[in-house]
Amino acid sequence: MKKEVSNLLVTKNIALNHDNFLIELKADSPVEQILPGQFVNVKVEKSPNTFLRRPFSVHDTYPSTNSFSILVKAVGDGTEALSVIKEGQRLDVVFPLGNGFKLPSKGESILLIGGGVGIAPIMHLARISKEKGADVHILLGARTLNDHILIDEFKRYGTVHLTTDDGSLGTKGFVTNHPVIDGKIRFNRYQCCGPDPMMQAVARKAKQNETECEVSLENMMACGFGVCLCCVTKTNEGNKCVCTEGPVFNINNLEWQI
Amino acid sequence: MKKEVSNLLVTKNIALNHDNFLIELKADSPVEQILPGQFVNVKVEKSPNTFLRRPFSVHDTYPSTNSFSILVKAVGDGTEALSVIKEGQRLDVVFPLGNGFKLPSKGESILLIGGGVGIAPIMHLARISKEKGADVHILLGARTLNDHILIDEFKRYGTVHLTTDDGSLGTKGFVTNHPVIDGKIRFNRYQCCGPDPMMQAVARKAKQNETECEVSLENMMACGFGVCLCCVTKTNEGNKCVCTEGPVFNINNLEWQI
Amino acid sequence: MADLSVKIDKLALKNPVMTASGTFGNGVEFDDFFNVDELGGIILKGTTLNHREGNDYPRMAETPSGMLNAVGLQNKGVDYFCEHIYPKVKGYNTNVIVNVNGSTIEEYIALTERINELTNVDAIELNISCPNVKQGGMAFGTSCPMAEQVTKEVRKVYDKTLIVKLSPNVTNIAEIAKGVENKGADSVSLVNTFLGMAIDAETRKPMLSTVTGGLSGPAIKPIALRMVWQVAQAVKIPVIGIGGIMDATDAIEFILAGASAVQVGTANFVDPNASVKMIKGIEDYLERHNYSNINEITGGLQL
Amino acid sequence: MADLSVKIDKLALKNPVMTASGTFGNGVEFDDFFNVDELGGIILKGTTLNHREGNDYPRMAETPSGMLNAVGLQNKGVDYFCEHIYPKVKGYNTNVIVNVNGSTIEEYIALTERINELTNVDAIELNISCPNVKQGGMAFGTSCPMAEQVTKEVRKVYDKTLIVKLSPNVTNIAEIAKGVENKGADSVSLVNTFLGMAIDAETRKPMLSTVTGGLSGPAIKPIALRMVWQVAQAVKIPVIGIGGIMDATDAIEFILAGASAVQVGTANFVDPNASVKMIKGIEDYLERHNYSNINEITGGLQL
Ligand SMILES: Cc1cc2nc3c(=O)[nH]c(=O)nc-3n(C[C@H](O)[C@H](O)[C@H](O)COP(=O)(O)OP(=O)(O)OC[C@H]3O[C@@H](n4cnc5c(N)ncnc54)[C@H](O)[C@@H]3O)c2cc1C
Ligand SMILES: Cc1cc2nc3c(=O)[nH]c(=O)nc-3n(C[C@H](O)[C@H](O)[C@H](O)COP(=O)(O)OP(=O)(O)OC[C@H]3O[C@@H](n4cnc5c(N)ncnc54)[C@H](O)[C@@H]3O)c2cc1C
Ligand SMILES: Cc1cc2nc3c(=O)[nH]c(=O)nc-3n(C[C@H](O)[C@H](O)[C@H](O)COP(=O)(O)O)c2cc1C
Ligand SMILES: Cc1cc2nc3c(=O)[nH]c(=O)nc-3n(C[C@H](O)[C@H](O)[C@H](O)COP(=O)(O)O)c2cc1C
Ligand code: FES
Ligand code: FES
Repeated sequence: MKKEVSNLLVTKNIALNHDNFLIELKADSPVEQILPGQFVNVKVEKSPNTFLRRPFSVHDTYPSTNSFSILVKAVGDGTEALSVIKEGQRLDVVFPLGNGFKLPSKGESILLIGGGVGIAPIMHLARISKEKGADVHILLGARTLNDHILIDEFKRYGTVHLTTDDGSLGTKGFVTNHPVIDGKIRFNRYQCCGPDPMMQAVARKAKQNETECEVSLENMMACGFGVCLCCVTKTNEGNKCVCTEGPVFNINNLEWQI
Repeated sequence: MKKEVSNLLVTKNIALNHDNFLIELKADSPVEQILPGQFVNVKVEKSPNTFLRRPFSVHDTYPSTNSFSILVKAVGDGTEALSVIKEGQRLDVVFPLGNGFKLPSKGESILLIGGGVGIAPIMHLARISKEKGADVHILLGARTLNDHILIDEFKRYGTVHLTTDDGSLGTKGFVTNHPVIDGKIRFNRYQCCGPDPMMQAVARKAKQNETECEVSLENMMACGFGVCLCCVTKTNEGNKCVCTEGPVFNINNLEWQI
Repeated sequence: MADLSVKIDKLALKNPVMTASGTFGNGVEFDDFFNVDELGGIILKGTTLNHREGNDYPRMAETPSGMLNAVGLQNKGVDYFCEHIYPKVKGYNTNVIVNVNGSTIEEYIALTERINELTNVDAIELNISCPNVKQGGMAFGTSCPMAEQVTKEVRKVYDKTLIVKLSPNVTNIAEIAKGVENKGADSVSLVNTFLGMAIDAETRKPMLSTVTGGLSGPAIKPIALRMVWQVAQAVKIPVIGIGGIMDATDAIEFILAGASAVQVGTANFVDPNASVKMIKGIEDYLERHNYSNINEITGGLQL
Repeated sequence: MADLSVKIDKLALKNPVMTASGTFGNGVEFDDFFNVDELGGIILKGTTLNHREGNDYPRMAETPSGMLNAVGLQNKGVDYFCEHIYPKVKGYNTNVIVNVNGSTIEEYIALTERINELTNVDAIELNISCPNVKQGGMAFGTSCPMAEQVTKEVRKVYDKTLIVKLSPNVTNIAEIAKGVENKGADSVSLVNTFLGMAIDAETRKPMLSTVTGGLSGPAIKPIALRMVWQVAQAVKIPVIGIGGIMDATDAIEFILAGASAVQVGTANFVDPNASVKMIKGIEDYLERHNYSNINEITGGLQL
């Protein structure tokens, strides 16, 4: 799909909890072609400390209304300004960006792992994977019960497994402590988005279990479309731009010390 | 009155026409001590191109509610951001600043002249002057009928005379073309706020008519309280800060070529 | 419609808007957004003789109205450029300019000779002002004798238009501009980034892997504009203005200060269409002010 | 509560927060807002031997995340200072420092000698970096030999703490810092403003009566921070960080980069209480990070 800069209409902004916001945007072009794992780069207006755009994964697409959503966690000035955007306002968005996750073949079993706001692209990936006929398992980690969001929505597309750091919901501990990851099912692939330490722990599990593994990186970006070379990660073919050759990487290509 | 930096509650924001907004602010301290002609310096949030505060004359004070108002004309990013501020929001304001107009003695006849958004401080001055027992005449100039605002309010405090550039209301031409200025009444004082060319024309009339004349300047300001020395105007005692030794000056002290 | 065309030495530009090296990739990344041929010229990403991996991540930090970068001239070297990138850009119907970087004079020369072979490269921009490499780079741009020497040597092997890109990290930029003019530069472009730094107070670590990096964006515009004004008064060759140019108004300011053309850098990140929108904006300005030719306002600051 | 006190040569500061010359008037203008005694020190408005009217209006222009000024050292001269201003400020229970300006070495000396007579002035800040005067000013700060010479001569007539304020408009600020250290400076403060310029595209006129002026505010912070870091590594005397410091986080960044104390400038215009709030913010930071003394983080950047 051709990249574009568009002034998109905000059709919804739903506060999921105190710091997570689901923002729906109506595009002019068909959104079927946005791939799970791709991201968008948003200009934040009226936020004096937000000079560059801010990147967000596409959370899901809604082809019937030419819309897609992003899941924004308010962590700083830019995301806070976005969190209060109202239905009817517009956002200047560059999209779609990046490569996207590998899509499963029919009958494959996949484990999609999301931690924190890293669950954002997992929804889109889960839905498309289910449509492709995969056996979809979704493992979500959060700090506490109250940080878990969108569980019912995820359940529509696969079997949901949960962990919390404090044990208030699901298995206590990190996602890698959850039994599903070492359980009966031999997954064809782990696909993961979350904080770096979590993705590295998942990558270690993948090595142990000899399972293919993709991770989605969130390096700091200036442009988002491959011209500034600021967002690089080390790969076995040298520095690669996370914004164009990622954000999704097969862990075999990364130079992670795991 | 001691200067203060306060986070004031916006109790009203009324659009008077497409570009003039009357914003009412509730203070914590009694506002009786704000003098006509004094101004306030407002921090504009969420406006990336507005780094410094923006100065506005006090339009009027409402002692019974500890409130005062400013009249904002939207001319750039900062004033546009202010124009959409909502009741219930807060504004960080430094006030009161500057010296203020000379107040009349009982029985004096004064002509208060406002052009464009320069009418802002004239309301406060008119009300207080009437309270002091002066014979208050108010001469207001604007481009067209539609640019004239608050006429009924001004009428409460004095005899209102109007001019428009295009003759759509009142006398056609500039304020200095209005017959009242050369008419029967020998004014004790002209007091004027508006664009520089208008104030200079008024100053010329004042010289001709041998009438005392005060003008309120709007030099660009960085601090507003006398520490940066950016806002100076030439006087016969050298450069003076408009923010502390003005904004109101007797034209006899200014080095205007008139 | 006003005539926007300008000349930089032998280079004919259909309009004064170019894009700055390192902020426009190789142009092709913008094909999705607009027709790159509409621009006055494009300066490709900084090229070196040999492959360079650049600096470690993190390479950028946002700062008030600007950003720091520490890319460090990541590129695949001139051989790769000639084989893989040149074929993609040589068809552009706009001036294609290569940004040339060396850590020694010999490297600058060798690289220039290679680029000289490429028919459709209309000019080189000699980057003597990169703050993000350990060797060479800014050292050439902050010493007048060194700037002169590299210009002189490169001039010997290059006949097409030679633009020298100046560093703002100097006491007297006009002196260096005059120096390179004397040694044969056809034009000077300025400014490159300012050496800056950012610290994360919470972690107590620098925000860039290299500690210091190059500051760009609107934050630097007032300083860049002053330097362009000073240089334009000091030299006779055309000056290309760079530094925080975000829109047509900014571009006009540089042109009034004496720039014959401008380069759009960081703005490309904030709005991929910034450069092409700027052309339209300049047209509108000229029309509104009743000028028929952009040259009428070049250096037209009213003192 | 953490110990915030720092020493700058003989000067004991109760905390590292001072206010920058030309942005704090004579301190008394802030009496309405807060108790000036709470500050580590105040640097008074730039003083010259003779009365100066300063430059013509307009003297300021807003720029992205910053401002340009062209005040030009307007002040009533040292006699007036001694007679009318000193009596008002000598009672402050904080370090009162006079910012000393000359257009010749003789003027610097004569002025310093006068200030030396004032018992309650604890130090002078030798301003060799004012970009807004035609003679002297920045010329002293952009030439290493001149900076050294003026420092050396003033040192001869002044025994109290001598702070030299450096210009950022140079290729190598660390070299100049070392130079003035060698000639007897007790401390260096940096940076003064960057020479910049703004143009009104609509009127085609400069925004300042003087065409160029001094850039300050957050826009310059990354460059100022880099310079403080470089200078702190080059000299042994205490460094005072200045440039775009708006809040406690900014102050901490300068301290981590090696500044013993900081000066708050343009922030005073945006929020008259900025400096005093900063003290509280630094306290909170130290507490949050379990430090008991500000010195524990001075120069504590983790490389
Ligand atoms: C490809 C990609 C996809 C992303 N998807 C999502 C998403 O779906 N939902 C979501 O909420 N966030 C996502 N992020 C992270 C999001 O971009 C940052 O949280 C945001 O840019 C912070 O902006 P701010 O102005 O609120 O915070 P700032 O004030 O700029 O920073 C606040 C904190 O966030 C950190 N931060 C800033 N930028 C980034 C970044 N690019 N990556 C990681 N940390 C950063 C800063 O270091 C700082 O600690 C994604 C990032 C990338 C690169
Ligand atoms: C003492 C004083 C009292 C004032 N009282 C009022 C008032 O009661 N109501 C009102 O609407 N305005 C008043 N002004 C003018 C008001 O401060 C400016 O219109 C405002 O600062 C513009 O801000 P902006 O960000 O919207 O415009 P900008 O984008 O900053 O500028 C837009 C245009 O306004 C001009 N401008 C900017 N600042 C000033 C200034 N200080 N004075 C004059 N022109 C300026 C600019 O040159 C530019 O042409 C007063 C100014 C002063 C100094
Ligand atoms: C990410 C990035 C990479 C850059 N790479 C180069 C480069 O390779 N060669 C060069 O001469 N300048 C390079 N520059 C400098 C720009 O070309 C330009 O001179 C500078 O950014 C100032 O302009 P701006 O403020 O419009 O960005 C780079 C700038 C940025 C932000
Ligand atoms: C309006 C104004 C006037 C100034 N006057 C002086 C001065 O008289 N002497 C001096 O040494 N520095 C002067 N400065 C420079 C400041 O002290 C400070 O070095 C500079 O503004 C950078 O700090 P900031 O970014 O925090 O403002 C002045 C700055 C401004 C903005
Ligand atoms: S963010 Fe610019 S290349 Fe990736
Ligand atoms: S605005 Fe600072 S002195 Fe008047």
